[in-house]
Amino acid sequence: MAEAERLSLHVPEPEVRPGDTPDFSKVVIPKAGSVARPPVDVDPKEIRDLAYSIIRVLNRDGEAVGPWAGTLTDEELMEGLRHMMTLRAFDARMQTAQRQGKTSFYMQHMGEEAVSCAFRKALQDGDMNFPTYRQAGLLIAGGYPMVDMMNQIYSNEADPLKGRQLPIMYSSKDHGFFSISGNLGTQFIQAVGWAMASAIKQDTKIAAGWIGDGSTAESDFHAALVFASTYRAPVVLNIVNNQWAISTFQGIARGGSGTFAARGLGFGIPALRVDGNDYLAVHAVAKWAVERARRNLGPTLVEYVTYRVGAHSTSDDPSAYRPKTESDVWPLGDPVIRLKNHLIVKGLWSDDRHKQTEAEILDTVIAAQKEAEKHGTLHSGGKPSTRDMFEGVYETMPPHLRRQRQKAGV
Amino acid sequence: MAEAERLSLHVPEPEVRPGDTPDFSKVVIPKAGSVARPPVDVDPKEIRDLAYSIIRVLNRDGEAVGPWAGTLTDEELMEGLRHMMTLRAFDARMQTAQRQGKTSFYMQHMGEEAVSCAFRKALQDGDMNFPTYRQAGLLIAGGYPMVDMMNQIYSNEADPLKGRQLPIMYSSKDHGFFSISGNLGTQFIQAVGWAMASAIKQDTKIAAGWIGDGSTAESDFHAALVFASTYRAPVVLNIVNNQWAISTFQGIARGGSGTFAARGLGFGIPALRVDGNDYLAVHAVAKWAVERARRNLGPTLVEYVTYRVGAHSTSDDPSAYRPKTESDVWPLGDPVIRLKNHLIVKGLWSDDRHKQTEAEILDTVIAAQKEAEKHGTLHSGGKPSTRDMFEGVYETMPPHLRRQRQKAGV
Amino acid sequence: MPRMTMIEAIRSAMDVSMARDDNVVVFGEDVGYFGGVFRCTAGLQQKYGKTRVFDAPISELGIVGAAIGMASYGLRPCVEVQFADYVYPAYDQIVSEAARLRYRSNGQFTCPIVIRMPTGGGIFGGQTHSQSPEALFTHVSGLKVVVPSNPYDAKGLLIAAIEDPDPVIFLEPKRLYNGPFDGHHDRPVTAWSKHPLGEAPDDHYTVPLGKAEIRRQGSAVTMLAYGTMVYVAEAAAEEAGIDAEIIDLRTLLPLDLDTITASVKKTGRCVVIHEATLTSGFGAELAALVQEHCFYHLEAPVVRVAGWDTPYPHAQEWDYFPGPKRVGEALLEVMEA
Amino acid sequence: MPRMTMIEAIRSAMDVSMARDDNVVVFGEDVGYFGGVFRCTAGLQQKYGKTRVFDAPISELGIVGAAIGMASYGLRPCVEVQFADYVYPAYDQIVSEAARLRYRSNGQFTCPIVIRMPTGGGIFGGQTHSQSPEALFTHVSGLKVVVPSNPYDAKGLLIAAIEDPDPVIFLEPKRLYNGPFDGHHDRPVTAWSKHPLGEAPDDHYTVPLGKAEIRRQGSAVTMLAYGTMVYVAEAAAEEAGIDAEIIDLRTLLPLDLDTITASVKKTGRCVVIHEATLTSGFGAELAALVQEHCFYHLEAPVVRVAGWDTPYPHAQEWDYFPGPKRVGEALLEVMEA
Ligand SMILES: Cc1ncc(C[n+]2csc(CCOP(=O)(O)OP(=O)(O)O)c2C)c(N)n1
Ligand SMILES: Cc1ncc(C[n+]2csc(CCOP(=O)(O)OP(=O)(O)O)c2C)c(N)n1
Ligand SMILES: [Mg+2]
Ligand SMILES: [Mg+2]
Repeated sequence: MAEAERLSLHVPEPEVRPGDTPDFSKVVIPKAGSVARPPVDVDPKEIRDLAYSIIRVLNRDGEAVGPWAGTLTDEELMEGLRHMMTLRAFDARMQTAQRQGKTSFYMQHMGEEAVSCAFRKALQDGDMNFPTYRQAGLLIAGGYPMVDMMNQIYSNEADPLKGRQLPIMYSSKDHGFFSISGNLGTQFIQAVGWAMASAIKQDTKIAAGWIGDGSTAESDFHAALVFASTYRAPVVLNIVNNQWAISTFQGIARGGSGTFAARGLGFGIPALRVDGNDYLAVHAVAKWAVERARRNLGPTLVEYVTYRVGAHSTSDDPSAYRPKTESDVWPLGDPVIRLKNHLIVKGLWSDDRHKQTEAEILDTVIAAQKEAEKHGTLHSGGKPSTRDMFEGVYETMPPHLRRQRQKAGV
Repeated sequence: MAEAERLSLHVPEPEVRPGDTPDFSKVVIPKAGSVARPPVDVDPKEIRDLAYSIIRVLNRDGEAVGPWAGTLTDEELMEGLRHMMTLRAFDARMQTAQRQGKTSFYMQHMGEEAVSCAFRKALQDGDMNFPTYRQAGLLIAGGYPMVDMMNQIYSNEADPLKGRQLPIMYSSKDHGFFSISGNLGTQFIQAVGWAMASAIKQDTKIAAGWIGDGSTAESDFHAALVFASTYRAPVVLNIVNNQWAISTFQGIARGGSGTFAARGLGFGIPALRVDGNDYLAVHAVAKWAVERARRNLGPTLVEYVTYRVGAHSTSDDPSAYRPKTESDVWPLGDPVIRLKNHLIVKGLWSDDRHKQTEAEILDTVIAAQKEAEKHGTLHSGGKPSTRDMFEGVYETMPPHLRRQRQKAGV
Repeated sequence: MPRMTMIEAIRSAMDVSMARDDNVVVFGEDVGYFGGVFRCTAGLQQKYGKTRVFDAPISELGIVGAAIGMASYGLRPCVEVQFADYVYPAYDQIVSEAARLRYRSNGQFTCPIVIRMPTGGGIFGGQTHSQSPEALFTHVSGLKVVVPSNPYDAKGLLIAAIEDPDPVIFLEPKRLYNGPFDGHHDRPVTAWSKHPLGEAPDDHYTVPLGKAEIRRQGSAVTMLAYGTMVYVAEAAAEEAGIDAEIIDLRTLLPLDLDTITASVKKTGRCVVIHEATLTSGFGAELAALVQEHCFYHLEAPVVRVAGWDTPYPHAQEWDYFPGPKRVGEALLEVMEA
Repeated sequence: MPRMTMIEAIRSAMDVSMARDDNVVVFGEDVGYFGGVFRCTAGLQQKYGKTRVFDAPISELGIVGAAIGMASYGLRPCVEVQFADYVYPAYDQIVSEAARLRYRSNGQFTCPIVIRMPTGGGIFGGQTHSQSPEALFTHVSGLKVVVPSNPYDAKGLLIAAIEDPDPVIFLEPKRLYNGPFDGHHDRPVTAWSKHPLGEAPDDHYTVPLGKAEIRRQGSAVTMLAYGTMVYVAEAAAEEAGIDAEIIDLRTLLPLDLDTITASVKKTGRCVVIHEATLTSGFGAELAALVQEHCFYHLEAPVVRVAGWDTPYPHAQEWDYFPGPKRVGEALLEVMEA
């Protein structure tokens, strides 16, 4: 058999690696305002192209343009900026706290702040998110106290989760934030189940599932699409495509499909791609999808195109697998700067005001941190008790656990 | 909140249930010959419509028409008819044997014979199928001795699988037939792995995965599409949509997507639908997909539109969940009759010859059955030994199993 | 009292629970219109409507994952996995999610789900319709694991499981669905209609989780069994003419250790029986516990009789199955020790 | 002999195996270009090319399922699951497919795969980076289960596993990657470069599967341990001043029962130690076997020291971990019994 007729394995590789010049010229970015906004009850068949485009609102000049613009008031926009700035400041402090040994582990959101902050504002109280570890913006924008987040990160005596769970794996039912699992993907189908329950009870609440680009390869992603499609569950299924899954570029999970949003097409689920670094676009698309769900029109799949600027986690060093300056050339820019510029263009904001706000926010974060540290950090100060370790496995402690607790002397 | 604004759960239901008049008028069947035949190296984006159509070759008058016609010689067509008739006769005998208590369980192919019989003829020796339990045509058309199939069904002393596996869960490496698992779906990703191995070794062999409509909901289906898409594995991924998964109609697994083939679109995998009751169409599409794989162009997803005429298995009675006469009105007819008519139209066949062939085949099947029964049936005659039960768990029996075998006194 | 098969008892448990609590929902493969391949849910969709009883796609992961989401909303899903052999695709959702949700969220979210599944062999189901995977769940903190052996218990335990605030794995020995089975496969089987435990009230009652039941009082040896093996134990003891005390564990996790140790301290001997593969089966935990808690009372090693360490074979089903003969040999072994 | 950390030893095992056999391929999440989050595969892609060492999508099911297909073709895949805590999505493929393929096809198709995964706690990894799921595999006939405790063994066992004709679960105690750890988390840890077992040949050698190793000869009590717990056992015995015989099991399935029983018959006492949750852990099997085979030699019940029956907590890591103090108490308990 001639060599030419022999098979060979295709293994996708990113365009560039450390040492190469970063290059996103192959990433096609449609002009802001250029993608049509269909009615929410559109036949999914009519909008298959939205799975291959990118919905954008903010243009290069910082103006909000096109049919997806206009979902937010001036006050809401300023609040949005504040949320993103808060999340960024929070991240920076906690990243440092981890380096100082105050906790075991941290994961930041740098570059992705718009996604969760803007999405939260499209939800109503009572709706439920099933997040991954990179959507703390849902909590910040949802009014969850920062000090509680920190207590959880420090696993201290005031940790609402009693030291049982890893840092940043928050849970707050009251804030529509389902307990984060360390296992990728699992929550996606659970979001669909929650939404089905709401529909079974003829309630009005909807759910949102969250998953990373890399994690779409997990089985739970498929189960979620199958169930959401079959039972038309009132759920928004969010894929945060930040280009990386630890060291693995998105091409490994995406394969030959072009986009992650396209995964929805085979299920008849409307699939939209959106500029994840554009607070206004994220909000507009989220609002559209939430309205579809709320009006019992079924699920929507949304892919947020963004970029993970920081390391995967405090255990990771991305310079080993991608050019150090890659984030600088990311064509969708920085979500905070873009919203800031928009507010300046609108005459609502200024550089000075921005700096001042930054300082105010830092004060608030530091104050929260001081408050939290009064209750201890991972290796010093107040701790959850050994008893807490034995509680909560079941509602009522069964005899064998009681025996073990006794044996442990607590 | 007004009632109108409340959510409700959508639970898909088949159009008809027992007592109703069967009705397939909503099933859109394109005219034979009407679907274009793209070159095998077509850009998958260009042929997305093939996932929503049905490729057909045999028209109502029994003629082979259109661009997909002409992949088989007269001899091959006659051989194909013989294979399907053999499978049908085999099924009838084994179904009866089960009723007579000669085995515990049987599953027949009635109505679906064309799919596996024609597909096999598009493969080469050395290629590997990862089948479900409803593709025995791969063995019949691949020359696997019927008596070996029967020995396996009877779990007798000549059972090539030593009585370890359920009836009909065949395995024949030499015939390109991977060991059937009783667990749905698992083999789909294995087929992709086998194909990747062939590509890694720069071999020329390709793999074929098989799955039922209902089983596409399983996780392994997703894993298979992800891996096949990413590594462009030389594999043909076959979905046999026989409309039912035990008592569950295909709408439960398919949800809102219209077709199962459409699942491929989100992966950039070419997806074709084909008339599964049309031997010529199945062969033509299989040949196209096999050629793609062989030429290292990557995976193809094929949905065979067919109908499960019989019960799911000998443990099932479909009259409890679908109209008894539903199969009579199935718009794609019967694969045996359609190929027979085609041969008659071509002047290659006649009713008499058909009857005569039927009788000959029955004789062969009966002869094989007699031969097999010499080696015993499940509850009488020769049996695999208790020793066989202990062998083959590992290549070398570890000490604990040796102790257990001793304890069992064998 | 009305007579019921185990299937009817299980159906009645769901029926009673759905009637009492709107939040109970039932779904799984083929459980809706058709009523399940073993008919355990027959008639429920007609009675409670298709948004409370419905067919699911063939995705055990999806069924359990969706149930977890529903439970966190406030429902009480009671889902069916068609055979215990098919639970593995859902294993991650069960182990990593259902079992840990209460703990990791400090009780903000809970997971009151029941996962029903037919278990065990004896029906020539081969390796994929015969498995007994209980030990793969008893190792998982946060789960409860129940195996009933008769209609009365099945109904009472299933209602208790549905009302339980935590996730319950409910394993239904399929060989018992229509009648008790003592392992003598070559003899006719009695139907539940002829058996005292084939009686159960039509309405609501519970059998508490975590409590074993002494099926036969005896003084010579303690036999620990559950599900089908309870009847095998009875047959073996009778045939061997040994005055065995037979304990039907009913719940494996949490385990009724008090009843077990009281009995073994009395008899001084113990035989543990299960259908699942021996190594790392639940019998290992039982033997470990018994020797730990009754060491000074034991006159012989605790002996385990179990399925061999092979996949469940088809033709050799009765060589594999730990029937009365093998159990009887074990009884003699401990009595003579 | 060259000195190696456990990571280097594991990498060397794959390197040696890939050099000797073209059919060995390596893949998993982040194992290709980057070389794995624990760096176990660093440099291999450069050396053997990206069709033999590559990144996989985040689908443990897909990784194992594809490996099974490859193995049935004739390759010998050695795949990585990033943490043992994430193996459950692949559980069905392992239990229903890899473990049974040889048996159900009567040897026509076999499954020589190795599934490597970091296991165990001690790194403040919380419930999803700390688990020890070995008992969920030892119950599965058809699998082999290996847990090395030092670089020399890790390399030799991994080469043996890759060359083994059957599927092997290879659990790497991540707390040992860079040095032995005796459970005294508040004391500095020695590096492998200072430990006698941190030496291993550069080239090919094997440590046979199924053979335990006596790490310390002793006459007072037998301690059964594996992985990290070997060092905890050593520390506990030393601190308690008890002349314990410490057996490093190395392979859990198939188990080296002869070495175990010979030791317990000599010492008359036995303590079993593991990190995994107590109930239905592998210690249950060990205790059950020891009491069965050494009953008349035992002077005290076999005692198990293990993780508590809770999920692995974050803040309370050292309350959960069965460290030298708890093991020491168990030693005293059996000695005084
Ligand atoms: C089931 C499972 N497998 C593997 C991991 C290890 N892991 C943690 S994060 C991660 C990458 C996830 O990438 P992506 O989904 O793109 O999310 P991102 O981190 O980029 O937000 C991996 C492999 C895990 N947590 N769970
Ligand atoms: C993992 C798993 N879940 C459930 C089953 C039980 N089961 C056997 S066949 C079947 C229906 C399969 O339907 P489909 O995939 O459409 O194939 P068909 O029988 O129609 O050929 C079910 C649910 C199984 N064998 N494996
Ligand atoms: Mg990512
Ligand atoms: Mg079907």
